[in-house]
Amino acid sequence: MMTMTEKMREQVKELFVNNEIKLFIGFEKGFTKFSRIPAFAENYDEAKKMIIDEFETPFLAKYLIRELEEVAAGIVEKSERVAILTRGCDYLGIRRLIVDNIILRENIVIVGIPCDGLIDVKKANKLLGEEAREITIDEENVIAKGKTENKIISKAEVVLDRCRQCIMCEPKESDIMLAEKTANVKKNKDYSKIEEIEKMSAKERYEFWSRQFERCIRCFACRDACTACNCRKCIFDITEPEMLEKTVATSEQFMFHFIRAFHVAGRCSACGECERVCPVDIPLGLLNGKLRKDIEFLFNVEEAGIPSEIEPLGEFKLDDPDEW
Amino acid sequence: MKKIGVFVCWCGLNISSTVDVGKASEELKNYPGVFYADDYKYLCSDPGQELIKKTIIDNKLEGIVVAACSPNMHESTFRAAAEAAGLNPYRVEITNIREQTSWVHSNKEDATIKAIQLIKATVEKVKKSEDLFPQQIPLTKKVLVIGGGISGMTVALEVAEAGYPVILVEKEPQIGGNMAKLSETFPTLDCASCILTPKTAEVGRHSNITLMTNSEVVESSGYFGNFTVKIKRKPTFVDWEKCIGCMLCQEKCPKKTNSDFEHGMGKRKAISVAFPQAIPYRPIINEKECIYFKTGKCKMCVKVCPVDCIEFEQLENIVEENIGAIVVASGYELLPKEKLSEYGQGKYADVIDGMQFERIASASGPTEGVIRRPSDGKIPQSIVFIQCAGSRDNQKDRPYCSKICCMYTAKHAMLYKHQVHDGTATVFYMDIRAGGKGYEEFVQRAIEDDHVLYLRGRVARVYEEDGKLVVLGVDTLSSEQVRIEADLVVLATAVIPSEKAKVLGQTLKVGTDAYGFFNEAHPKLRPVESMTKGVFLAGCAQAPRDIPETVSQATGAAAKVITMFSKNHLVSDPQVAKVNEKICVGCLQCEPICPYKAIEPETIEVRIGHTVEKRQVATINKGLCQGCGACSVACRSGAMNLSGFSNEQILEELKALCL
Amino acid sequence: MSVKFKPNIICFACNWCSYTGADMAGTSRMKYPATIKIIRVPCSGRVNPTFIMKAYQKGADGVLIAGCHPGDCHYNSGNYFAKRRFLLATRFMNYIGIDAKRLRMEWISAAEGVKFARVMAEFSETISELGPNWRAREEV
Amino acid sequence: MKYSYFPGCTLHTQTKNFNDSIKSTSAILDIELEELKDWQCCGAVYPLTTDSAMGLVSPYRSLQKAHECGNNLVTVCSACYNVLKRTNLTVANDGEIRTKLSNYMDVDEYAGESKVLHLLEAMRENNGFGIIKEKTINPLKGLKVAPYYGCLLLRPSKELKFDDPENPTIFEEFIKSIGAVAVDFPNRIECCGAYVSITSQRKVKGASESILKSASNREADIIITSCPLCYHNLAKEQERLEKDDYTFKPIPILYFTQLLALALGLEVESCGFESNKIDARPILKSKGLIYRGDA
Amino acid sequence: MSTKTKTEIASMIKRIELISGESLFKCYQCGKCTAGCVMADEMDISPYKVIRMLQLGLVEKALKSESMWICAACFACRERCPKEVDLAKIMEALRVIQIREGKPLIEPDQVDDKVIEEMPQQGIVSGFRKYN
Repeated sequence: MMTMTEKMREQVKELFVNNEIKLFIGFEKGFTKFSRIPAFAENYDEAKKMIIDEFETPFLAKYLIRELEEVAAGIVEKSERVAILTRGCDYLGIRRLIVDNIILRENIVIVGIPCDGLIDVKKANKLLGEEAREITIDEENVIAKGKTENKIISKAEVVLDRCRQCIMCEPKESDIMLAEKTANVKKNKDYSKIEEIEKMSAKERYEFWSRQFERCIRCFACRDACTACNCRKCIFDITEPEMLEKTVATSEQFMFHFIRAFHVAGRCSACGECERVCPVDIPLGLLNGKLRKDIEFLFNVEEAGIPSEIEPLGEFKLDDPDEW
Repeated sequence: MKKIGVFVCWCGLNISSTVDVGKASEELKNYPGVFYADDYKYLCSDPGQELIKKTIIDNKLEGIVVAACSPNMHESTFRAAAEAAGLNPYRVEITNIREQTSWVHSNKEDATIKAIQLIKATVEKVKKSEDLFPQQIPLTKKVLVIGGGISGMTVALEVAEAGYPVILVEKEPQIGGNMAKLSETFPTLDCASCILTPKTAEVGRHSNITLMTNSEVVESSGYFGNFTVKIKRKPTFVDWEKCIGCMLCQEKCPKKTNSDFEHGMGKRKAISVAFPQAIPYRPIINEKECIYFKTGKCKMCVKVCPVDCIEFEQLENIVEENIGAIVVASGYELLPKEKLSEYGQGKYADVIDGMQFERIASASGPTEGVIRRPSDGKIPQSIVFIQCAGSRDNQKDRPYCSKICCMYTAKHAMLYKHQVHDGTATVFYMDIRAGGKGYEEFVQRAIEDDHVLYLRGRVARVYEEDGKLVVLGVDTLSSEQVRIEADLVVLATAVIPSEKAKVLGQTLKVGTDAYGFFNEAHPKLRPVESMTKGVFLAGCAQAPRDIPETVSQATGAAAKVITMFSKNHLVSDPQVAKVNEKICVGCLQCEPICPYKAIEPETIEVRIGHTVEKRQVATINKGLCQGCGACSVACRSGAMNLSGFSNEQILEELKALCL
Repeated sequence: MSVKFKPNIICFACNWCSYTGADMAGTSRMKYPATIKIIRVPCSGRVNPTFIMKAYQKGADGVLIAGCHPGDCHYNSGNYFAKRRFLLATRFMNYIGIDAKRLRMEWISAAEGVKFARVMAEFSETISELGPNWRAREEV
Repeated sequence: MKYSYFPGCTLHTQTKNFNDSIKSTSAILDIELEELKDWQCCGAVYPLTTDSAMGLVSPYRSLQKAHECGNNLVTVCSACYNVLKRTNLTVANDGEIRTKLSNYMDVDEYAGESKVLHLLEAMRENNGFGIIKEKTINPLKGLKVAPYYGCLLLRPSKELKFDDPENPTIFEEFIKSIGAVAVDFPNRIECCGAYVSITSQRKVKGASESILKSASNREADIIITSCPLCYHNLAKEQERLEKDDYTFKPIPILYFTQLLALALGLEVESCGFESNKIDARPILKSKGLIYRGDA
Repeated sequence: MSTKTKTEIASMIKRIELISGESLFKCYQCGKCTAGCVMADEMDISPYKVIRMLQLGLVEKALKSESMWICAACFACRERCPKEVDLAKIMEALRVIQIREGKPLIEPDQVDDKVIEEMPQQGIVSGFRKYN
């Protein structure tokens, strides 16, 4: 049987040979053994280096803005298309961009990958007790090779936290699917951490978030990584009106995180990329998750993470709850 | 830094007794940006206004704050004064230190502190104010009236009389609508055609009215003052220009068919005019029934026509019209009997609805006004009227009251009793809603003088047994079950909007409620306007109502149109939304929020360096926007803003108040 | 050292109902604490949740949003959108540690001068009990 | 088509002729009915209270079992149909009750995935009436049959979706397919008085009598039903009418499958006419539909 | 005269609403239920009136009535009710309240042997489910 990587190469070759795409976006090996970084191929040869495996990867959807914005705006030929490797979470990001009229669906070739959740190398290392030299992954297990001993760990134990809360295991629709298998990771809406915070007293909550926010260096990586943050000019970069002042103060951090979270309220698709890119590990997912949770609860939305044409805050029902 | 003037009003003792106005103006003098500050006894008086004007001119002020009474009182006064002094009126802001300060607080110290803070905040707001200019919008002084019933005709006549051209579009071949089908009208029992015919005739000959019957509006674009509509003119297969209305064709046509106008109670020819007083009095061929259309033979009408006006090959055509305002008067229909399975689902010939009863009671109807039952033409000896047939019924998705049934049922029962003196008429009702001039008296007359039996209760079932209709009802006042054997049952079926109302709503971008009735702009204060500016509502298109109410509402709608047309161009309030195209990403999340559909996507071209970039942004139709600002909150980047209440202004005001 | 805490409360009032309701309270000479300062907005739907956060940051102890009763909005739907936003915002602010009691939303019609005065008095009392807000407030 | 079959208590005891005719006719019509193993009483009435799930236990068990067999469930008794179908809907829509029931009975959760069908519905689904027409050897020409629906087949219509509750047609279709004439009598949808007769037959007099009179007014030769309780109440009322009202001519009441059996050409003896309270054979004979087997 | 206090009555009403899952206050007494009820003739209080009594707080009077025992739960009322009130459920609630208070309509030994013998099993089961 062909591996997904092989199948991808075959498909990409065909796409380039038939002149169907100008660019293919996928992953290649990064600087360390288990890291994966985005890769861009303008022809088949360049695509040969790309791989698909189950190590943690960055989010690709946002690169589509750079590649396709001009096409969507009609500056460049409409026919130009970009193919992109797409997991369920990427798909939601792509949908977000389409719904927001940033890019056009017809310019994208969705190359779908079913996904059971990606592997957190840090967790594997921890279980092994040292930095793994080699990690192999099969259907159910992860085998981490250490200096002297190997450890077989069940996949479920080392899957990334964000993948545990996955709301879409494979793209809902795709142009090419690289594997038939539907993912078997169960949808697991887990708001338990948020509920824990909710149970704290106001003071505790404030102190908790102060501790988190004080670390923030306002690098805006969370914003840059997010597909829901697709404004032409971010409100934080605008000086008139000055929503966010430049002072380094707790209050400004609160302001920043409040605005950021609210700007993705009803738009966040729970991909977890903001949390992944945060250099100081602020649990942004707990902010976005709270909003999703409340939207689902208050407005009777089944899954707030799935982009819809009209956002939850862009509509209302006459029987919305009355209690504050 | 702008030069700002501050005027603090004493309002006699109204303000000055609780707020230390002198202290306030003193303190404001030293506030950054304030070039001039003073207090005065009555700013709204002529000398007060003169003071303001003079100060603006003398000091070349770039903005002023008037701390006085509520802006609802004198904002326009002070803005006008500023304008007279050459200052853009939107650079004037009012601080409310009377209604919201001096009158509601008793501690002078607190009130003064608050007043000062409020004034400072307003100064901050004015610093961010901009010149705003009302926009002039051109206006086509021509109105489109959709629907040729009593409401549409009323609007058309009123507007035409005022001297403006009217296009009246009616989907049927003739005007008159539902009212033309009525026998007599409550509460006076005067004959409907007697009062309607003069109106239809006037509409037919009025030089300002262009009548387009057998036509429908299929497309609409533009905005208030400047709509472009496309009207589909369905083929009549008769050249109406040539036709002289001799009706020989109708006489000789060999094909009889059911008449829509008679609601199944009577017949018509395949080529015919619906009724003798129809306007225009011109025949139309029913394509589905005509023998020629079916078999290619016959052409009897062609043979007899003296002016050679039959045109079998006529096609529909679309005409385009530029108009300034639209009045929707698309009327109503009755809930089909087929929806009422407990009352026979339309399978019993002698269970009829109110409109069918009107036809058999009408002097010009199929029975020439003799009330005969449809099945065998017998005069019914026992007749049962069932009110709320489908109305006030959640099961039938019509929880509303149809409003007219109580009255017309009383009328029906009366008409019946006037004809068949020894017959029995029974009415099942739930509540009698006879709120109107002479209405209650009318119902009482039916009960007292004509001995119509009113039973309070709903009917559970109607079925046929031994050639009689059995009505199973109840009289809840005596709590007795009632079983009546009737010859004829009349259902007062629910009033529902015209079948095509929803589609028409979408075409005109006017919202309808869950049932298809058009939504008014405000339930109390703007009942004849729709949410879309320049589109007005009249008659049952908006909600069920009777003739007097329809006529008053139609007259109101006409007045609205005439008011609009009385100006040479329209002026829009400049305090509306605006888009910063540099920032707008074109995601259009603002679009669904706008209640006026004033936001639309637009492709703009921007030059950046050497390249011209095209991209989609949101644009505001300043004619439609009413300035609520809901869109500005939906905009994450702040590209959408509201003039007069901009993000900058509110934030500055807020900061100053928080200190 | 027993200076009574005087809270600083910002009230966003929609021009058509609540602002006019506030005028009504004034015309009827009803009394309420001077702790409340009104910002006039065209519609409660104009109020951006960010404004509230900004208010806390700049020193407000409580924020009140007053709009037309559901179904009475001058712009038909603005208050419904506002309701959604603030249902969410209140919970979210509470979640990051700012007491939900400090934010209140009320439907006050132009005729409800009495209600306006009562709500202002009540809310002022609530905030006085809660004491000054230091959370997410800028250090001066 | 293969279905699980739920006969219900009465069909297994008092009205064996109903059950037998179902089995013999469905075999001819290629409707494979596999009787559910260890079925138990459906409870006869669907519980109308919200605060007790006990009444749902028994029907839930049957439904769950049918689902395990992988088939849709067919039942014929109107009461069983009403209870099973409504229970099926309840467990499909109400997760809380579902969990409660499964925990209580310690079985896998069943969320109403299978369908509950009345035999008539099963027929309607697969062009059964067309097939019946084809396979009818002995069309019951000239026989005026009054279809009595009763309440439990039709109502609540929003849940059962069996037919139009005021103007049902499925029995009429059936009657047409066996070559007989359907008598349209208005009271076919009214209640016979149901279980109230357990306290006193007198109390259901009014209800039952009007049904019978309504059918007799329309000169029905035979009344058909699918509910043993309706059958009982109507038969008891006929007994009384016969005694009190000498003008009243009793009308034989049959289960609809008995007529079906006859039409499909089964032996008269196997149609179970002998167990009916009023013998239908004389009238059938007078219409020339049977030639022997009269008692 | 009622022997119950206002709060007791209110709690009984609430209980009826809870057991039946129906709102009593939706009913506007159009009488359609009664108009089509085949058993109404036998009842001492008409079906629509039973609800009216409950709306008025006359719970005891309603419970004393025989109507609920006459109701055959044929759902004709529910089928036709314009306000979508399930009267059969309210009747059931009244029965259930009586039964739970130990006041069933019949005890097994009160039923005539002949009835048991003649009645179909389905009838007997439903009779006892409703009345005991």
